[in-house]
Amino acid sequence: MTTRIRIQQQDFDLAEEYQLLRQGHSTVGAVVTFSGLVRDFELSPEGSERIDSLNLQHYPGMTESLLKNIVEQANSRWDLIATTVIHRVGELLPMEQIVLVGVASEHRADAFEAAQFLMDYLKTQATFWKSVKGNGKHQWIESKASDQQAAARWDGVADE
Amino acid sequence: MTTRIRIQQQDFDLAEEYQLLRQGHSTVGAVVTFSGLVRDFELSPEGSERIDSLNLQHYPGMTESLLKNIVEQANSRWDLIATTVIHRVGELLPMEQIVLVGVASEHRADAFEAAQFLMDYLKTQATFWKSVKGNGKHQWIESKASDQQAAARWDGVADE
Amino acid sequence: MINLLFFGRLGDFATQVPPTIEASTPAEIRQLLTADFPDLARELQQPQVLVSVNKMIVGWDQPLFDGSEVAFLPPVTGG
Amino acid sequence: MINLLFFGRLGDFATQVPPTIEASTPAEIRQLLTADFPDLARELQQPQVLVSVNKMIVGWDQPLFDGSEVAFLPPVTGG
Repeated sequence: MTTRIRIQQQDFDLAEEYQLLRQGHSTVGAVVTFSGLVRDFELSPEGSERIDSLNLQHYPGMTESLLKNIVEQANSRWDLIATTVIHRVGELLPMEQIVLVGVASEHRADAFEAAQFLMDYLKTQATFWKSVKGNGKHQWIESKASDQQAAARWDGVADE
Repeated sequence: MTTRIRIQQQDFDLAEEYQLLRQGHSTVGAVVTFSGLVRDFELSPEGSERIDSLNLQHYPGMTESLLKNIVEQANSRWDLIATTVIHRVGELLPMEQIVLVGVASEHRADAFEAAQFLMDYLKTQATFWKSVKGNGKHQWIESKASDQQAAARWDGVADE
Repeated sequence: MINLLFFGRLGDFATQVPPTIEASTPAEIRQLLTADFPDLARELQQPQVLVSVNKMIVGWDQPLFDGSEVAFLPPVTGG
Repeated sequence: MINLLFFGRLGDFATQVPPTIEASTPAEIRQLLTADFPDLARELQQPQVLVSVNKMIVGWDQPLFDGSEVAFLPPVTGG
């Protein structure tokens, strides 16, 4: 499997990443991409509030090895031809891209499931921390129980 | 919800379609795209065989209304902001794009599930028929039991 | 006059079928085709084959009217 | 000398913490911080807070050696 993992401040180009995923593999029948964007509202404990910007901090060195591990897990569970994970860090504005997961496979079920798995594990296991600025306040985003539940659904499931 | 449905011979541009899905909606937090490509092998009853081209026939008029119906079903089951379905028809070569499904939503579960639902229903309910040419033969593709099973999983599931 | 359409593999069996016919139901069309096109008629007997009238899936006993468009649809294979 | 890192919201409580300390386990670091940084120490008691040594998640009793990098990690929120 071809693996491409990037942690970077700069934006990414979905079209370029898609070409890398599909090119050179004549057995690719399915490509699934997931893009996460900065919404201009972020839930805060006090309700939803308009934000000025999102900031992503990470633990350099540790994040890379965790992402590598997550992609290897996906590759062992599904038949994958190419996988891309790009996660941005630093200051991001509303509607900017945050994260890209792309999976190429022969059949669609593998690409869909692996992409969901990668996102669920990225949300719960990779060492990123989001904070938001808005209304003159700086606030850390709380982790979501729904993300823990989404990741838990992959545990104890026999390989397919 | 913004809906974009196209049946066309010409190729599509994932980057353009992605921009349409994400633009102008500041609440979009997730965009999932699925691209189906022509693999240079297609399973035939006699085993896998190299193909020269794939031909897609459809029932003009009926296909459009079936696709519209499938997208409406997805929209009633999940919280979607924008949905795109593009299906090509006519003669396609190996590694060409066949189909694109794109879904934009606030949260990732909606986009992932709706995109899978749309593909499963498109495979089993939309009036397209594939044939392949190769080794001097013309052969219709058989429908797959796995596609029927994939579509059946959405039946009788309570709305989420 | 009823307009006839045959899709997918059914089209290969129907190249000699005239484009219109007189009949009151899809089942009757299938019956009428048996004498001249036995291979096609056998294909149309397959339980997976669906029939549509004016682009709506219907039962084989759906009444037809002058100008109806009847299409015979083998299992779809798009996507 | 043990190098200390505090991520996410823990960083806000640790702005005055010196970057290095002498200690033999992460649990001991937490204990040593209690006197001067009671708010931070309370945060570190939260069961969801994980600790890593040299970028590997470990238990709070993991033995430390000169030059170890100890990081305190609140629940992650990437993606």
